[in-house]
Amino acid sequence: MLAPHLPMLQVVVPLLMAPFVVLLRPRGLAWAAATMASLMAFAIAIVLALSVVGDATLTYRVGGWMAPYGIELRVDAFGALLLLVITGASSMALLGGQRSLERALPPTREPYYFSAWLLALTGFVGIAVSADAFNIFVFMEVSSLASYVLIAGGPDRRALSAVFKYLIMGTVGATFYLVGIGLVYMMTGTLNLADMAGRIEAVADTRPMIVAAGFITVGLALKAAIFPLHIWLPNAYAYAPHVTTAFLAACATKVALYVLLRFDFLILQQHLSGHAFQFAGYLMPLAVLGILVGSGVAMFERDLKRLLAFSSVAQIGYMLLGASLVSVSGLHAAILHMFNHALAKGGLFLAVAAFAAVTSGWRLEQIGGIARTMPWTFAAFVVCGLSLIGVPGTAGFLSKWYLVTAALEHGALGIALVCVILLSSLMAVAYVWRMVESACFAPDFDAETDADSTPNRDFAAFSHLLPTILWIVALANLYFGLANALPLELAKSAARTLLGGLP
Amino acid sequence: MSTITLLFSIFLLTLLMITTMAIVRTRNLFVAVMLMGIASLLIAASFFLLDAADVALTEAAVGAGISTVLFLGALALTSERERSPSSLPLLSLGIVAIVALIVIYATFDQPPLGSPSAPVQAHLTPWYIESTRELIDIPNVVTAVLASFRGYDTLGEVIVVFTAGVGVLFLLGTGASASAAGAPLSEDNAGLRHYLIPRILGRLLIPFILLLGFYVQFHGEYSPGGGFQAGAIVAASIILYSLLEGEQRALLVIPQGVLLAMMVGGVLLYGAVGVAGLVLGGNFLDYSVLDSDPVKGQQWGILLIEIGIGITVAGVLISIFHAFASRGAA
Amino acid sequence: MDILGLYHYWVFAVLLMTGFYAIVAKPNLIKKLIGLSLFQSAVFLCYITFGKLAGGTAPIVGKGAELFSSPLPQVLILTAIVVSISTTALGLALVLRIKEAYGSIEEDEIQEQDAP
Amino acid sequence: MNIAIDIASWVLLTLGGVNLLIGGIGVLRMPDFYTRMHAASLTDSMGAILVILGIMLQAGLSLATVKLGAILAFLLLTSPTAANALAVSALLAGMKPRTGDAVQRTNHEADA
Amino acid sequence: MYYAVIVATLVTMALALLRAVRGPTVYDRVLAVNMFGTKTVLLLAALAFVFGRPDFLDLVLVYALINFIGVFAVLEFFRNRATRAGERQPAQHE
Repeated sequence: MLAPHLPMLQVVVPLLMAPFVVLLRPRGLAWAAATMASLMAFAIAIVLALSVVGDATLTYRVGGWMAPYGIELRVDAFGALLLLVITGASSMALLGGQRSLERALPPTREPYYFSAWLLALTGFVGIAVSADAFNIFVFMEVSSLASYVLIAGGPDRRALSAVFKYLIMGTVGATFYLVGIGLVYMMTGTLNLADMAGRIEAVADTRPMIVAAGFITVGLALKAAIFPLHIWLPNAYAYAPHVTTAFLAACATKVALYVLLRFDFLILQQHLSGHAFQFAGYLMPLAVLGILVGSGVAMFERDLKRLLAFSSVAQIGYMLLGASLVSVSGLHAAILHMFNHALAKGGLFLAVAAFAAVTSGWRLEQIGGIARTMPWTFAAFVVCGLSLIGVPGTAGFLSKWYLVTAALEHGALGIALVCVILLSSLMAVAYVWRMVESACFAPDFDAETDADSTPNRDFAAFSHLLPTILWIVALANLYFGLANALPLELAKSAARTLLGGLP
Repeated sequence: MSTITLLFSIFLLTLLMITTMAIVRTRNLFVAVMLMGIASLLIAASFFLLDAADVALTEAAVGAGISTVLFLGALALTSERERSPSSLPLLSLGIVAIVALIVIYATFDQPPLGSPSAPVQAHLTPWYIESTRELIDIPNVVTAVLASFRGYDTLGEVIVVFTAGVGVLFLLGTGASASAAGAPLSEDNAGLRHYLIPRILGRLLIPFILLLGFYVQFHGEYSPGGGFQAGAIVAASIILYSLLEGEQRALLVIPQGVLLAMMVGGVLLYGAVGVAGLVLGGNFLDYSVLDSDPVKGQQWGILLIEIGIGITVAGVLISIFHAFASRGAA
Repeated sequence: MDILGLYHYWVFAVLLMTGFYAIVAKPNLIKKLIGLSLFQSAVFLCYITFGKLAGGTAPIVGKGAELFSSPLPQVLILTAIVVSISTTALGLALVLRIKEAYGSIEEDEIQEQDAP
Repeated sequence: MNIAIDIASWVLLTLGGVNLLIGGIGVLRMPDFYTRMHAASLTDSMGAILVILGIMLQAGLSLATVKLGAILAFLLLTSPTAANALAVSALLAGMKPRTGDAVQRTNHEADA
Repeated sequence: MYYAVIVATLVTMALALLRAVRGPTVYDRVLAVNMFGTKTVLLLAALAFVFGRPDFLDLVLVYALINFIGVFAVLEFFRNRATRAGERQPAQHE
C-alpha cells in the first residue's frame, strides 16, 4: 500500500519525528525516539535501493501536480546509494553514541540536540530525493542550520568559533548556489532539473548561463569543502561532539558533492559546449592539490580528530578526481568511493568516540596504551584504518582500484594521476601508522601528569553498544571489500545515467 | 513599466546603495543596525514598486521589524563599537570588485526588464494563473503557488524556522530559568518605567495590532498576507508588549511551555494536513482529496497550513526574543 | 530604454558585493552577520526584478487587471527571506555564546585566545 | 462636482508635500537635537494628515477610505508618542537642550 | 495627480537619510529612522493609488506598525545599556 509513497516517506518520517522529539523531556527517551526514526529511515532507504537496482528510477509528484509546475521527487541509483550512506551513518552513530552524548550534553537540552539531529537527517535526505533546484536549496539550509546546532553542542568552547566560521562560509556558499539557480531560472524559466536540462539547449552559450555555472560550482564547492574552500572543515569536525563528527563526516560533504555532480553532468555538461573541459580543467588540479595537501597536513597533525578531518579533505579530493576524469569508469570510482569512505571514516570517528570515553583527551600522546585497555575497539579502529588506506580486501581498496584503472585510460596524464594516488596512499599509511603506533607502543599515559585533562577512567561511561556497532562497521568494511554486490551495481548504473550514453 | 515608476524605483535603489555603503563603513554597530532598518524599508518599497506586494509585506515585517529587534537584543549584550580595523581591506576589495564585474558582465545578455517574451513570464506563469482560477479559485495567486503548487517548499521553509527556534533554544537555554526563579515583578525591571504615555498607548493599541495580525493571517487568500507575515506581526506585538511592560509580564501572557507547544504544533499541523492527503488516497500534500469537492479541499488545505505556518513562526520568533532578553537579565 | 532596466541588476551586483566585502574584510562578528543579511537581500532584489512584467500588476486577481507579474519568483523569495532571518537569529545566538566564552566578538582576538 | 473634489484633493496633496519638504529641510538645518525633533515630528503629523485626507478625497466612499482612516488614526496616535518617548529618553540620558546663550555662543566659535 | 506628493516624499526620505548618516548623536539617528518610516507609509499609500490597487493599503498599515515597534526597540536598548552600564555621562557626542 505504501510502496509508491516510499520516496516521500523517506523524508516525512524524520521530518515529523523531529518536532515530536522536542517534547520528550525524560532522559534517554529523546535518544530512543531519534534512533527509532533513523532506523525506520534506514529501512526505507534499503527498500528504495533494492527497488532501483535495474536502472529504474522512482518519481513522485508532491501534491499531485505535474512535473514542471509542482515539485517532483526522483530517486535514481546515485540517489539511492547516497540515501544508504546518509541513513546508515545516522543510525550507526546514534546507536553507538548514547553514552558519549550523555556526557557531552547538559540533560535539559538533550531533546533539542536530537531534534536537530533528525532535522539534519531530514535535510540530507530531502536533498538526495529532490529533483527541483530551489527545493534542494531549502533542504540544504535545513541540513546546514541543523548541523550548526549539532556541532555547537560540545563542551569545548572552540566549537563555537569554528561553527560561526562554518555558518558564514556555508551560508555564503548556499547564497552563491541561489544566485546560480536564479540566473538559470531567468534564462530557462523553470526550476525542475529534468525540464531545465531540456530547455537549456537554446540559451546554452549566453553570458548569464556561463556565470550561473560558475556560481553554482563555487557555491557547492564551498559546501563540499573542495580544496581551497575547505578551511571551515577541520576545526568544525575536530571540536564537535564525537558522535556528531561520526555522522557529519560520513555524509555532510558528500551530499553537496552529489548535487554538484548531478547539476554538472545532467544539466551543464551535455549542453554547455566545452563545459566538460571546463569541469575537468578547473576541478582536477583542485582535486590533486586537495589530495596532496590534505594527506600532507594529516601526517603532521597532533590532534587525532583534526588528523582524520584533514584526511577527509583528501578523500573528497579522490572523489572529485574520479569525477573530473569525465568517463563512466571515473564516475563509477568516485561514486563507489563515496560509499566506501563513509564506512571507513564513520568507523574511525566512532572509535575515537569510544577512546574518548576512557582517555582524557584525543591528542596522540593522550591515547597511549589504549590498545591494551580496549583491545576490541582498537582492533576495529585498525580495520577501518586499513580500509581508509585501501589495503586489498577492504572496501577502500576497491574504490582505489577502480580509480587507478579509470585514470590509466587517460594515457600520460593518467600515469601522473596514478603516481599522485600512490603517493597519497603512502601518506595515508604514514598517518594511520602514527595513530596505531602511539596507541600501542607509547607509554601508558597516566592522566595525573597532564594538568589540564580530567582523569575519567570510569568504565561505566563506556556504552556496551559501542563496540558491537564498531565491529558491525568494521565487518561491513571487510564485506564490501570482498563481495561488493549492491553498491558496485548502483554506482555503475549511476555513472551510466549521469553520463547519458557517453562512452 | 511606465517610465515614471521606473525613475522612482531607480531613485529608491540609489538611496539603497548609499545606505548599504554607509552600513559597511560605519564603525558604530548601533548605527549600522539603524541603517539596516532603513535599508530594509527601502528594499520593501522597491519590491512594492516591482509588483511584489506579499514580499514587500514580509520584508517589512521580518526585515525591518524582527531583525532590528534581534540585532539590538544581541548588541545590548555585546560591545557596541567595532574595535579592530578591517583586515587586509585592499585584497578583499580586489576580490569583491572582480566578482562584481563578473555579475555585471552576466547582465548584458539578459532579457530586458519586464519583457513579456522572457522565459520567466512565458513558461510557468500563465499555467499558474490559469489553474489557480480554475482549480483553487482564490484571488491571491502567490498564496496559491506558495501553499499548494509548491507546498513542499513551504514545508521545508517551516522546518527551517523550526530549526532556528530549536537552535537558539539549544544554544541560549529557554530563559524559563530566569523567570522560573520567581523574580518578583519589581518595579525596576517592569519595562520602560519612565514612559507613562507609551505604556498607556501600548495597552490601547496592542489588541488592535494582534487583530491586524489575525486579519493578515486569514485574509491571505484575497490580499497580500499569509502565515509568515501574520506570525511576524503577532510576534512583533508580543515583543512590543514585552518592551513596554517588561519581559516577565510578557512571559505571563504567553508562558514558555505554550511557546514550545506553538513551535511544535504548527509544524505537526502542516505535516498532518500532508499526511491526511496521503491517507485519503492522494499524494503527500495533495489537498484536493481533503473534501468531496476538490476546489473546496484545496481551499481547506491552504487555510489549515497557513494557520500552521502562522503558529510556528509566531512561536519561534517570540521564544527567540525571550531567549535573547533572558540572556541579558541572567 | 532597457539600459535603465538593467540598472536594477547593477544595484544587485553592488549590493551583493558590499555585503560580501563586509563578510570578508570586517573582523567584528556582528558586522559579518550584517554583511551576510545584506548579501542575501541583494539576491531577493535580483529574483523579484526578473519576475516583473512591463505593465503587469501584482499577481492578485483583482477586478480589472489581467496582465500579472510572475508569482513564482515572489514565492521563492518569501521562502528565502525567512531562511535569511533564521540564519541571522542562529548567528546572533552563536555570537552571544562566543561573547560569554571568549569575552570578545572580534575575530582576531578570538584567534589569539585559541592559538596554543 | 468631482472637479471641485479633484481641486480640493490636489490642494491638500501639494500642501502636504510642501509640509514634508519643510520638515526634511528643517531636520537638516536645525542646530540641536531637540529643535530637529521639533521640526521632524510636527511636519510628520501635519504632512500625514494633509496627504491622507487628500487621498481620501480621491478614493471617495469605499473600503479604501476606511483603511486610510485607520492608517491616519494609527499614525496620529503613534508618531507623537514615539517622539515623546524619544525626547524623554534623550533627556534622561542627559542630553541638555542648548538654551538661549548657546545660540549667541555659536556665532563666535565654530560649531563642534 | 500623486506625482507631486511622491516626489516630495522621496526627497524628504533622501534628506532624512542624510541626517541618519551624518547625525552626531545617536538620538538624531533614531529620529531620522522614525521620520523615514512615516515617509515610507505616505509614499506607499500614494503609490497604491497610482497603481490603481487600493486593496494594498493594509500593507501600509503594517509599515506604520513596524516603524512604531522599531522606535521602542531602540529606546529599550538605550534603557538597558544605561542601567546596565550604570553610566550617567551624557551620550552627547559619539
